[in-house]
Amino acid sequence: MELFQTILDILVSAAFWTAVLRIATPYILGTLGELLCERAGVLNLGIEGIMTMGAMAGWMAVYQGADLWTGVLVAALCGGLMGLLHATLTVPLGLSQHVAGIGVTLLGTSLSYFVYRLVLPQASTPPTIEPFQPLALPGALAQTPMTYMALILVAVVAYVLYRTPVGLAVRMVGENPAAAEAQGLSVTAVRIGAVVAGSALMALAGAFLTLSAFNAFFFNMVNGRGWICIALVVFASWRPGKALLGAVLFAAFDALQLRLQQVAGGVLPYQLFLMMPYLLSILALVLVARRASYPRALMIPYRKGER
Amino acid sequence: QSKVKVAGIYTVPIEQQWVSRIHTALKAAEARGEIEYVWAESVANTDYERVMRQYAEGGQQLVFGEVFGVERAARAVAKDYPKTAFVMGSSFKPQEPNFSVFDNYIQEPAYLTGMIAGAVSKSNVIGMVGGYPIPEVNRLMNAFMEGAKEVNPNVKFMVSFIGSWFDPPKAKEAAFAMIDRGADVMYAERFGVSDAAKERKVLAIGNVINTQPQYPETVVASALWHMEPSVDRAIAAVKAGSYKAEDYGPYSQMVHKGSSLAPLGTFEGKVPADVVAKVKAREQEILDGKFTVKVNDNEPKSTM
Amino acid sequence: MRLEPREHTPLAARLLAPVAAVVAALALCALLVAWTGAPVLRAYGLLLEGAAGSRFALTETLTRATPLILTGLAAAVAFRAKLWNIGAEGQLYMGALAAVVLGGGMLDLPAWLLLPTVMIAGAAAGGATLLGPAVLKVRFGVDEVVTTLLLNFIVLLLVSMLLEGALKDPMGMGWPQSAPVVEAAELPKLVERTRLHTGLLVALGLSALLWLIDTRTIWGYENRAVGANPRAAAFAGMPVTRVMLRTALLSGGLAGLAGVIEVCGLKGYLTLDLSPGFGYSGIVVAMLAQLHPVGVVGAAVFIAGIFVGADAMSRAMPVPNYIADVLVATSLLCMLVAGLLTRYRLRRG
Amino acid sequence: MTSPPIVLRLSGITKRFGPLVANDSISLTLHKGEVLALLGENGAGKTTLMNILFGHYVADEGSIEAFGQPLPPGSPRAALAAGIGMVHQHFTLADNLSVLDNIAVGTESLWRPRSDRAAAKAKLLDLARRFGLEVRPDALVGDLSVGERQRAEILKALYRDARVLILDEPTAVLTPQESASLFDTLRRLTADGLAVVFISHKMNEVFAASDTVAVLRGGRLVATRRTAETDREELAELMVGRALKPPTPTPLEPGEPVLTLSGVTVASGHGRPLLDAVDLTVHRRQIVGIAGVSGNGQTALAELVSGLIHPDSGTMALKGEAIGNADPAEMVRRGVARIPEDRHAAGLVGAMAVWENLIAERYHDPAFQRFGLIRRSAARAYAEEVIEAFDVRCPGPDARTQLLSGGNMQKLILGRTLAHGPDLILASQPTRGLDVGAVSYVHGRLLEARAAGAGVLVISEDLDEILALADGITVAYHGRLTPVLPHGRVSVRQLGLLMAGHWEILPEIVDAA
Ligand SMILES: Nc1ncnc2c1ncn2[C@@H]1O[C@H](COP(=O)(O)OP(=O)(O)OP(=O)(O)O)[C@@H](O)[C@H]1O
Ligand SMILES: Nc1ncnc2c1ncn2[C@@H]1O[C@H](COP(=O)(O)OP(=O)(O)OP(=O)(O)O)[C@@H](O)[C@H]1O
Ligand SMILES: [Mg+2]
Ligand SMILES: [Mg+2]
Repeated sequence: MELFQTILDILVSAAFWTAVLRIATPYILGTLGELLCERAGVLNLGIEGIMTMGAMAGWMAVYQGADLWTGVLVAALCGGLMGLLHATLTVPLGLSQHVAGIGVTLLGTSLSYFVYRLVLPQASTPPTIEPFQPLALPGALAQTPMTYMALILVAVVAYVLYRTPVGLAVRMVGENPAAAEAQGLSVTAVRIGAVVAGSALMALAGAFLTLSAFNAFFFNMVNGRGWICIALVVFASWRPGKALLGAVLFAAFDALQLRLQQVAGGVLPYQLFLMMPYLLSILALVLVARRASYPRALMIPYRKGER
Repeated sequence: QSKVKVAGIYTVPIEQQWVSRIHTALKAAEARGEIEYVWAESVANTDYERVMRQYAEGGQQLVFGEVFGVERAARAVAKDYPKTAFVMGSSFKPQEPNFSVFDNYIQEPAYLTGMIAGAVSKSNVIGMVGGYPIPEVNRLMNAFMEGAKEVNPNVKFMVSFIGSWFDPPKAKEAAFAMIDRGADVMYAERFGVSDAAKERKVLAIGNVINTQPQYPETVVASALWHMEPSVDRAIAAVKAGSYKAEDYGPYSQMVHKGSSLAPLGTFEGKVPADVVAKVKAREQEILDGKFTVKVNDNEPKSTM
Repeated sequence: MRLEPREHTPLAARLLAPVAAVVAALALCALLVAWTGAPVLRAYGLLLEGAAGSRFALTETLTRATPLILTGLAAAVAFRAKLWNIGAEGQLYMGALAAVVLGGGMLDLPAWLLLPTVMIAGAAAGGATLLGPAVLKVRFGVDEVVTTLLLNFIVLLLVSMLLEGALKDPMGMGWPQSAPVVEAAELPKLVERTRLHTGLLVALGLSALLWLIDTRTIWGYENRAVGANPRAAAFAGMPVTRVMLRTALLSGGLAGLAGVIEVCGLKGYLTLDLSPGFGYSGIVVAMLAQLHPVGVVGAAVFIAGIFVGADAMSRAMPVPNYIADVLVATSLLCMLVAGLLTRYRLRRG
Repeated sequence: MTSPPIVLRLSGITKRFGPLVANDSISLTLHKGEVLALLGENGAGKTTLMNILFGHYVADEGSIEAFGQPLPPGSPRAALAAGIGMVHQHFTLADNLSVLDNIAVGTESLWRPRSDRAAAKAKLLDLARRFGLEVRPDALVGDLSVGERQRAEILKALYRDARVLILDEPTAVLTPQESASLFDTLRRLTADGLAVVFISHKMNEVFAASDTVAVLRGGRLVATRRTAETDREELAELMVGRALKPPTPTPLEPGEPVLTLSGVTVASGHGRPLLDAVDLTVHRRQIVGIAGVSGNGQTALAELVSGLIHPDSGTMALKGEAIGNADPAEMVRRGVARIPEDRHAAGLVGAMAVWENLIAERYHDPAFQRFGLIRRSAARAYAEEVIEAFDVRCPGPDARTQLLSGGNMQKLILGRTLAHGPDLILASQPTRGLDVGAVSYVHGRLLEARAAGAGVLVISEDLDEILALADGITVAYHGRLTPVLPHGRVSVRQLGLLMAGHWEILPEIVDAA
């Protein structure tokens, strides 16, 4: 009963929700990115590596003297490049999306570490930068600009997907590439474009960790956040609005867990709380699998002129 | 006389506070021209034994590292290479003839920082964020808590562990959560905690390394660890051919200059003078052997 | 340019593809090595030496290859049946968990009985872990890529919870680690004064056995048919669901066994960092081997060698040791393309 | 008389798929307002030619001119821009998107900040009204009937102001009545100046709708004729390359029943059941043909008899013995030979060897395995026999099945199933995609089996096939089956009406019989 009261107290506090949005930001960006790829029919398991790349590249740019927004841009560009690699392998060459994705993750992570260590070989305390500072908007909870950017991007991605010709093209290509081609669209170009853009978003998720949430780059920093985005996309039934919801829900569990740990006498093992989002995602999967609203061409390579 | 060949094997990157202390001490010895130093970082525990063997095979005379996750294997390797001196971070006892152990026994300065923290806290709530509840973390946290309680019996603690050694954004979140619940002094066991304190304009206490230069407005005091006494002692022993297995733990204590309370620096004058006096007195008592800080390896718990 | 399917893939091309991929990867990574300022050829020479240049290097490479063979087989077996098991990492930990629970003194059996028991239990635990996603796939059509991936995290959290709770070693000085397995549950060493243990023989034996099953038995026949065309297999009267579940058990079991063998052969107890991503590397191994059970051995040794060699090389040269993973990743991507070129030819227009 | 201007000119189009020459230097012209029927057997290369014209494929040789301008190869976009629209043999629509989205996609510049849906909808509704093509712009394509999808496909082309319309077998999935309305539409379009190429296998449509006929055979253009100046016999001979002499069934006295369905219903999960209280009996020495437009329950019926699905209510009996939920293996054991409708997807495992496919239904037989180990040499020897007996042209039992031609794949399946003297044969679309030689081979084998005492159930969309083989015919509509009508007592017109659901005429047919 007392526990229930504590949870309630936590849930109604504004500080809690500020924290939730902050924790949610990388998930929002990563999920949006993955969603964009999958809407075009390409599963991108490279997300973990692309996020690491974004975290490293964005930070490194700022460390070398660029300003923060330039860092964000550099991260996005690097992410886009990694996306281009994944897209080249999976779209025109039609290679297994799972395996190529795993390869991209491996490459993205190891290359980031390699470059970081090469550039900063002898650091005995982690070099830091001056990160984005929280910015209180009137009537809003104070967040760093990247969080606001993530929220805006949800709206932008939703708008693009549902209201613009290019969004329709992306959806069509993910549903039925042959039909898209018959309408004069280049399936290859649209898919590559979507994967590159999606990967850029993933890299932003990584950059948030080093430019907003923290001020240094660490090995292993992404810590599985990318994989969670893969699940969140399914949880969100491939819709940007629901992706936001899913990310926030996930973050809320994490934030709650951090707070409950501090309650004297510690309640349940914190691992149980951390497990909840994963279990919920699997449950969500079972439910959506029945409704089957997934992009029909997901994971199916399309090679022009082949049957 | 030729230089002693020394190797370092670290399971984490050399940025990590704990490892950085060993690395820095060895780098200093290298700079003095006493040793030839090679090192490997981010060695997974699975690979740790191999790297130990490679260095031993490769003719390294003295090997530093941390074997918390690979005690058994590491001790087996030491048996296989009795001519190589191993000085390893470990929670256990040394092993004849060549396996010495050390650990960050810096509970003394941790106690002193606790005293300062207890004094500067206005809300009487102190937050503590750790990686995992292991002895090297627990004993410092416990000493810190004891110290705080000495000067401020009303002080309450919040403790949480983030379940990772390397997730600064997460440590930062945990710290935010504590500050939200009223903590105005943060015990920064992990990277990320001082950043939260700085952002919320509360105070922080450093651990192992001095982070005040990075957070001049935030970090009041730090309990510093110095590996130099241990490192220099081992190098000298190897050089003299008198190396034997022993517990280097004591050389992390204040009497041996293995640890210290960082100077107040930017907080000079901002900590009440009577407290500073009290801390100074305790420090002297510790150095004189009149006061011992209890080593308590049990997991600390929140008290509110 | 476009791709046109080949009617025939010459055997030479199939055998040459991995070699070509590796050479391409080495060439690509030479750029990175050169960037560090290290002499490329010497760096690669040191790599080779570190991987296979001495008895010690060889045993280390084989030691590291052992779990990779098993996770590689796990991935190969599953992928052949188009069961996309990305969860070998979690299954490995489940196997390891079973090993420390049963091998930690709970069963008082002689070694010849205890070891097989622990292995079977570990395999069963790994198999059971994959059975869940497999059932969800055949019953509800839930995509197993996501479920197996998610299970990795759930298992890791479960292990973490147990290591900080019920399974925590009272003698472990507070570290999140299990009590060690008893001596009777330890795999004997293969070569004195090295880490190489008899787990390697288990892995090699299983690889040969799987190859025999694959080519000579009804089981393998069914597996191949279901993997290549489940609809046709079902139409012909093969028990597709059963084959799928069987494959899941087998694949998960192999990964679970990798966990057992790491615990009983190498580590002795369970920690959260038992596996530096063996489950994921298994996928790379399987792909390099073109999903062939015997090829898996070669691929695993190759990847282990790259890792061990690059690690040794990075200590002798100013090349960060992360080059090992870069090399492995590049090899995988090159292998994907090389594999494609054995199945397709490039044509203009 | 001056002929109208040329809108399209194909010159010397050649296309190879590996060793196969799908199009062999084909040249064609199309005039404004003309309807050109493209005729040819399965695999003659019709679709390939149209795919080249539309830019899906790139020709190895040859060039295309549209409205006097050379058409860049390999770009559907360019083809659309040049005013060419195509309705594909298999619909190219995304089920999860609305009709309007399907039609409008790709018509606006991709970089417009906002789709102008209102304008698009207005334009679509206007077109629909003008050409009498009723649509629901906001419905999801997945919810549409086949006829509605067809209309959506045509509107897609019109929406882009197509001046040349390609229709690839547009009537294959339509009822005769829906086809009639389609040809109505085509007449309006041609009156508007549109040129049409349509591909069909149905002679009557060719004569009803076209101005010109072009006949392809084995990738070559063998003839072009004014429709008014040719006749069925000539076209058939041109298509096949020789005069046709189909095998003729000798009348036989049917024996006892081998397959009996009574009141069998198979639910679909939602909406109309796949099979709705079906009664059907097949006797020994009898071929029963099931006619009907595809999508009326034939697939479910075939799966039922194959053992893949089970009745939700009603009973199925084999040789008088009720069978419960028998699976495919059980059906094989009980003497059912099953020829699947899609030999690539369901019949054979292409990646496996011929011998492996030949034992796929009976690998548990001690002849082929011992203690779970496959007796490879025995299996190979058996495969050699079947290859010999069924005239399967292949390099040998170890050849990968993928490499066989369609006809030989079908012979392989026949060999696998018929070699064991079955009691009941289920043949789904047994000759789909086969050339004439193979067709008469398959028909001959089925008739042989019938003579040997088997009961045969033939499911075919090809009415001619059914008329050629069946002793009794039943028509599938909305999951129901008419009673078996004796061959010869029912006219093609009546069958067409039944296929369209006009079952009110049943009593008069049954009475007459
Ligand atoms: N993408 C492809 N790859 C390989 N072979 C192909 C491809 N497309 C068509 N073919 C082959 O080319 C030949 C001509 O096929 P096409 O589809 O043009 O025939 P069609 O005349 O349209 O037949 P149908 O009446 O069955 O539609 C066939 O033998 C077919 O198998
Ligand atoms: N899963 C389903 N859910 C709902 N309706 C379905 C489903 N499958 C088929 N139908 C509908 O049920 C009817 C019968 O379908 P069935 O596939 O058995 O016919 P068919 O003639 O063999 O089809 P085809 O030849 O096109 O494969 C059709 O109207 C079809 O649209
Ligand atoms: Mg065709
Ligand atoms: Mg059908």
